Amino acid sequence: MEDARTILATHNLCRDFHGFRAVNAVDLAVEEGTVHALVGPNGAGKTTLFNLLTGFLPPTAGGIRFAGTDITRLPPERIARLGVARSFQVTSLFAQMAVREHVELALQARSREKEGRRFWRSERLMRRFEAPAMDVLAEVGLAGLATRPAGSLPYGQKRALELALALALEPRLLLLDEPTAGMGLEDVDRTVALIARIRSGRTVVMVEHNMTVVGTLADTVTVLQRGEVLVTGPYRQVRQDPRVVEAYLGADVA
Amino acid sequence: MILALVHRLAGRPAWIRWGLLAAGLFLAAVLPWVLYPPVATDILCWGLFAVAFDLLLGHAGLLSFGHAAFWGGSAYVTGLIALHSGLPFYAAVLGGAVAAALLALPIGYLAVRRSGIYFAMITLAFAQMVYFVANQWSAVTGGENGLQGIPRTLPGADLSDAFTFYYAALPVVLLGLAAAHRIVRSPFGRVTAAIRDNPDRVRALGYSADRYKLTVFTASAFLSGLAGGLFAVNHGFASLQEVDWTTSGKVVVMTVLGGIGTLWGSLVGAAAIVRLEDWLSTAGFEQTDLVTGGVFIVVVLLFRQGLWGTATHLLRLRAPSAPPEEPEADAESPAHAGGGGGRGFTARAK
Amino acid sequence: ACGAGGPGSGGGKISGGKLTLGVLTDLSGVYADLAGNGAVAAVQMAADDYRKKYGDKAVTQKIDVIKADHQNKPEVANTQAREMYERKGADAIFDVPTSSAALAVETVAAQQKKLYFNTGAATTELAGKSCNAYTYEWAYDSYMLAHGTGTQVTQQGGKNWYLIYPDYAFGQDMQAKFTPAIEGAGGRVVAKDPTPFPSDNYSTFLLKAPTLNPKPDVLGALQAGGDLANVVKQYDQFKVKDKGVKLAIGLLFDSDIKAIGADKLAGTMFTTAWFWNLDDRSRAWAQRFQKITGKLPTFDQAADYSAATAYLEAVQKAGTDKAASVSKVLDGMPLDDFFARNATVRAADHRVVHDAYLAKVKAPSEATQDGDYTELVRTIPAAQAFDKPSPDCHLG
Amino acid sequence: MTSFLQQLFNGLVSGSFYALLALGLAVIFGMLRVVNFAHGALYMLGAFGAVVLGDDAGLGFWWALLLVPAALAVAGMAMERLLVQRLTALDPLYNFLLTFGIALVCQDLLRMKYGSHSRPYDRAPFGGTVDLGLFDYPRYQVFVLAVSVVVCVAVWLLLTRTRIGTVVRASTERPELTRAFGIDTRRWVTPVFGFGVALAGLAGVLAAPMRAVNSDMGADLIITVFAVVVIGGLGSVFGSVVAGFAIGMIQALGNLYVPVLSQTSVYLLMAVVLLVRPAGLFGKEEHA
Amino acid sequence: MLDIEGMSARYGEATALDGASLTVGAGEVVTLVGRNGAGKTTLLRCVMGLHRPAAGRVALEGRDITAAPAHRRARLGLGYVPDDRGIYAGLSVEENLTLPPVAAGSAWPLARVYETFPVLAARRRFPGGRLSGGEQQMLALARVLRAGARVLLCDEPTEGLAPVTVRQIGDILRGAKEHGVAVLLVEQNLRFATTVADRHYLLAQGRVVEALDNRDVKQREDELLAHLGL
Ligand SMILES: Nc1ncnc2c1ncn2[C@@H]1O[C@H](COP(=O)(O)OP(=O)(O)OP(=O)(O)O)[C@@H](O)[C@H]1O
Ligand SMILES: Nc1ncnc2c1ncn2[C@@H]1O[C@H](COP(=O)(O)OP(=O)(O)OP(=O)(O)O)[C@@H](O)[C@H]1O
Ligand SMILES: CC(C)C[C@H](N)C(=O)O
Ligand SMILES: [Mg+2]
Ligand SMILES: [Mg+2]
Repeated sequence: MEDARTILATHNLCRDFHGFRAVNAVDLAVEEGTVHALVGPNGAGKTTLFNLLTGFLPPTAGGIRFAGTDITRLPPERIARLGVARSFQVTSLFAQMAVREHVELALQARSREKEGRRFWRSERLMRRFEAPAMDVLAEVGLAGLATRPAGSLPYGQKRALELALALALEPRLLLLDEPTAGMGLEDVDRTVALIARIRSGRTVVMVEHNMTVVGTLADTVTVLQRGEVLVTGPYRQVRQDPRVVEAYLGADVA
Repeated sequence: MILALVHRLAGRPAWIRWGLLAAGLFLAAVLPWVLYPPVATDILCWGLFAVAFDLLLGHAGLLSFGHAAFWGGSAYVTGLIALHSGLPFYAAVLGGAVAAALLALPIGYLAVRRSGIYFAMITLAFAQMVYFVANQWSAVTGGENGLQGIPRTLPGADLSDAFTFYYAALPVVLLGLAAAHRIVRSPFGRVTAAIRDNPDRVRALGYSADRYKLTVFTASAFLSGLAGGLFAVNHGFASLQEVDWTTSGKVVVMTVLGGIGTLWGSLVGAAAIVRLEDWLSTAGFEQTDLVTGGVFIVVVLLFRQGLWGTATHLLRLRAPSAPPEEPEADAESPAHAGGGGGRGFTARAK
Repeated sequence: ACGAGGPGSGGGKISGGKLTLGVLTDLSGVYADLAGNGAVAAVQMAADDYRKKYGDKAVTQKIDVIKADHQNKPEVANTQAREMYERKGADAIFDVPTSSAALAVETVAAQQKKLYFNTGAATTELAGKSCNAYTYEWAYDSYMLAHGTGTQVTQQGGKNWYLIYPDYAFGQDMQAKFTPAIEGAGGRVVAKDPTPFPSDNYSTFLLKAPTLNPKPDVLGALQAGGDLANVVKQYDQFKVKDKGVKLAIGLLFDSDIKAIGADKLAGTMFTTAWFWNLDDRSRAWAQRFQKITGKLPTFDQAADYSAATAYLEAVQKAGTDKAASVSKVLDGMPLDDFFARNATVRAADHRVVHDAYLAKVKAPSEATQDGDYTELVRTIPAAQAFDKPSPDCHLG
Repeated sequence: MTSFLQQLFNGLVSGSFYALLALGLAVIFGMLRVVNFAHGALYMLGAFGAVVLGDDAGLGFWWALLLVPAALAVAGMAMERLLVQRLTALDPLYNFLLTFGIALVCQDLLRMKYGSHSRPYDRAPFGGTVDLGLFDYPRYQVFVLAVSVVVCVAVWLLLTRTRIGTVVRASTERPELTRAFGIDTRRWVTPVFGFGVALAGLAGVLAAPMRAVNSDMGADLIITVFAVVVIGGLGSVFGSVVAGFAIGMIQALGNLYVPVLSQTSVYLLMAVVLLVRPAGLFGKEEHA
Repeated sequence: MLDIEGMSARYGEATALDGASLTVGAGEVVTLVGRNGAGKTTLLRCVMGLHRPAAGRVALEGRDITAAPAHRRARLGLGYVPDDRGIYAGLSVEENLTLPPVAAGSAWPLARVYETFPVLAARRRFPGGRLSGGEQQMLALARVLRAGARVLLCDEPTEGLAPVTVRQIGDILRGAKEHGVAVLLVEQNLRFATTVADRHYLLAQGRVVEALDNRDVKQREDELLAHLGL
């Protein structure tokens, strides 16, 4: 399964919670440069799988390779520095921090994380990130809100900022957990367009319940059910698979 | 360093900032003229301690209930160096602060993995251990009796007068405050503030949150150590009180009174408490706990922004046309925690 | 009178034209009853009596008595002593009922070159290793307690001892004095245990006491204050007395007896520097004291009166309040007031040696009035009551 | 062997107090997310209540056992209504600080009125010893142990077998939402706080006949009890009680065999427990 | 059943609701649609008594409840599914379910809840905070069903749910309707809304700008979508 174009691969990945197996023997191969959607019923283990991939949870068994490196038990920050960025299903921002500062923080992390540890330097050092941060914000449509505290943003814009943070890291692999959930239609469309734009040159793995979004963006779809991979394949093929229809889509969604 | 006053009041016209800076320095310069000099020096020590503490609580969101270990640990080490080496007191104090930082490494390593009430409890536990060691190892620490007669050595200067000593101690404190300010207003400070609000998010960006927390913990311990060492030299004395948990409690009171997360507010809180205690004891009022406790209750219930927070709040109201030249200032969390409404600290109890 | 209050600064020979007596004591803590405001009252009485006695001939009529609380903490004592001497112009400090605090004050006294009269603290270190020319030890010390109670109880047949002492400076010092005293009298310390300080649970040691081999005759409890109350309460509950182990107490003040209840302590032997019902002279002073404070005096408070009186007399004689001159008068001075009998201010170490008393707690039925707790067993003559001057002491 | 067992028994008796106090703390923390720093002071008030009832009103131990916890429950409810409740919506550390202040004030007020010397209490309901087979033990101490065990079990049953626990935890986690489910949160939370306080009072009354009653008796104890609660698992009622008894026994044995560690042992244990099981022995690790 | 008249609400100085009026009849499902920030959530919170409106009144079965505290409203038969799901992280799934006291005859027995949501049955002893996002959403809905309600206020109950589950929820809401329950549903998913609802209110800037029935919606779908997107 794993070949030269595979950037992310898991092997027999398992995770238990007090005897309950949330992720069960998952073998996943994500090809470089593709958008790979992860779908499945609620509680199938999608978020848990994300947490395993990004180091927020240690697996009970199995291994993960990213771009040829074994990242199985690395802490989240190490994985992030290897070029894996994620957004969170539950919006996860710094309520009192200005929008632009969020992005600056991410830019600094990417460029020279060590610099962040220099507590004897002036924060004026961070001015360098101002312009690039504004560029990223412009890309997600938040340029006008650069100085607003993130906590005061409406929901849709918070989700956009989540995305901006991940983008600012210029990751090779972008993991998006339900990027359009709770968004109004306009925001959904904008987000889809955005992802379509940024996908070039990188790999995206996303969890998404909105089938329209999946259909528009995904090259490959993996369906999870009760922690196991039910089927993997191109969107068109997967959505017609009777098992998928039964377990996930529901009978007459055609 | 008191330049920070300036940033704290960002949005004010420049002359107000410089005015405040000048006022602060002026106050520091004349303090021993208006106050009993040993009390003035106490204000310096406790002020630095409270600022160091706020660095951790207000800016990294970690409530330590064991900071007495660093203040007191340094007091002992400073005392021992001064008593046995004959080095200038600056060296002794530096030695004490380094010792406090070294002590903070293992404690911090274990404590920063947790947050909220657990962090408070772990630090309290380790501080209690330091207390019992200081108590039982009386051959070195003097046990119950403490270390007595710590000298104020400085070649070429006679520091026996409390007035002179104040000016000898002042530069150390100013340097410490400058360091605290720089830490908060550094790229590092940005990261710790972010960690306070949402550690997982910061890790996902590629920062190792625990290492940042450990660094700020150690830095806070170092500055607390500077303060504790100076305090020991000021009193010629290091005692178990310095490592007692009530000392940890006292620095919390000061910071809360000054305004959590305001940094310079802690300085004001410390000055207020030291002054109040001095006033009560000279007035022969015996119920100091009653007053401290009362202050605590009132502040927590009614003035959670603390003195500094309330003051800046009022100032802000009175000068409505703040020039928008520094737009990010308003949103910036660490700097404005105190000024910006009744927000609490974000140390969360998990 | 702030800052340097050296001689001459006030015109006459008395600095500032007045004398200031500082009482540094425990005003709010566990020793507040045995010292505290009673100590302040005692010093005030001494000042009033002095003024009355000398009238116009007094070096000064202006005598201020000031007080401060050291909360039994050495660092507070250190600050307050400095404050008293420096900021409030105190010429001498009295009382200080905690060893660690007293040692702190002693250091400050030497730095400030002002006098300090200790009455409340037990440690022999004050007139031993840490002694200095400015500090006088007026009332008692752990040697006196050990050689009174330890020796006497052993000689009366309590050969085997089990000592429990609180694990801090005072307790360790007491233990270190009791052990040789008991052994010197032909007894034996079967076991000794440090107990956590402070503690409210002594069951471990009380249960252990009768099971030791050989079985001890005496349980020597060297705790003080609230800890002592705990020990006695639990001694009573565990019926240790019924198992043949008597109780002896290292240091017992009237205020302790009141807190514990005289019935629980009846018959217990202890050593004291003085008690108010000793004789007519003592009773007369005690009644005056009671009229002022509403309470009967403890030996600490009596010693404060005695020390303050001696100090004022010495100032009168020296004609100045300069510490060195006053000290010269005091050194070697014989004393005989209602508190200090057959007494001398020993020049070698500034220890005041005087008669001490071996006493017993009266059963409540034998008491003649409220607060009458103590029955004299034997007077310990001054020469035996205290140790020889310590070789470690060099008055600088 | 006998002496070892005796020690264990001693530990159980002193553990009775840890358990009762930890239970009250755990009820209050588990239900209201408040770490009640004033718990020690309330324990002290309980003991003083017994003394004062005896001296001033001539009422005996049994009356005290009934009246004092009841009075403290009322005081606790007032405290919750007037003070604690105002801060529940904020970071729990604020209530920690508030109760710290309350503790200082309580202690000093008492000291003002009664001084800090210990007060005698001689109205113990029974003296003498009972034969426990291997050794004799004071009857009163055995009584204390029995009361403590019964109360702990009863409270545990009350909280696990009834809805009270669920409702109160819900009320503190999301007070507003809980009201939207038809539950008048204040009617539940306030009595529970009062109940936790009453437990401290009960422990205080039980302590009066066997311990020195003075204004500092609670302050000395509370830090240890904090450690007990952390070891057992903050908010875990079961864990607090078990840890209370266990710490009592460990300390008793420590006193005998390694006196140097007798005071540090609790904290050492606490540090180790927190490293191995961060949420305490019986605590559930909560969601971040 | 539920009458809302002239409801206005503010957050500080910002106006979130500006005189919105609407009614929901017994056995009727009514949706409230509108862009992010239109004031939908605020409206539900005002009805539930969680936010104090600046003006306006609410009546339940003709009875004015504008001044009643939230818990009284719940007892009178209002059931609420909050937009953030409102799961108690510290309570187990079953405790979450059984917390609200039964308020109306339409209450589901616990067995039926578990039958309908087998996922919840499997996790009944788990702390609520550990559930996946979608599971929490199910729990929030299951909870009001268990307590029973005469008027259901649901704030985006299908957010983050798998298509199968969304369909299931449609069934449930239709079932409730048959039992005479009035449902006020906030929904972003217009297509789903038309499958369950009888009528729709379009909310914009705190005001009801249009009231439509199902046929209108289907006919004007594109236009409406454009409006919502605008
Ligand atoms: N920390 C945890 N402890 C216990 N169980 C957990 C934990 N995290 C997740 N689970 C369980 O593991 C299962 C998978 O959860 P996960 O969050 O991965 O689902 P998901 O596929 O992302 O679902 P959704 O689409 O609803 O977000 C769920 O049943 C959940 O209850
Ligand atoms: N707690 C709050 N403080 C300040 N403003 C708020 C608050 N909650 C909501 N608002 C503001 O009130 C307006 C209405 O918000 P509301 O949450 O009711 O909208 P909504 O229609 O539910 O949006 P969404 O579709 O995003 O859930 C918005 O402009 C929002 O920014
Ligand atoms: C009982 C006290 C007056 C003695 C005191 N504890 C001391 O250390 O000397
Ligand atoms: Mg998920
Ligand atoms: Mg909403």
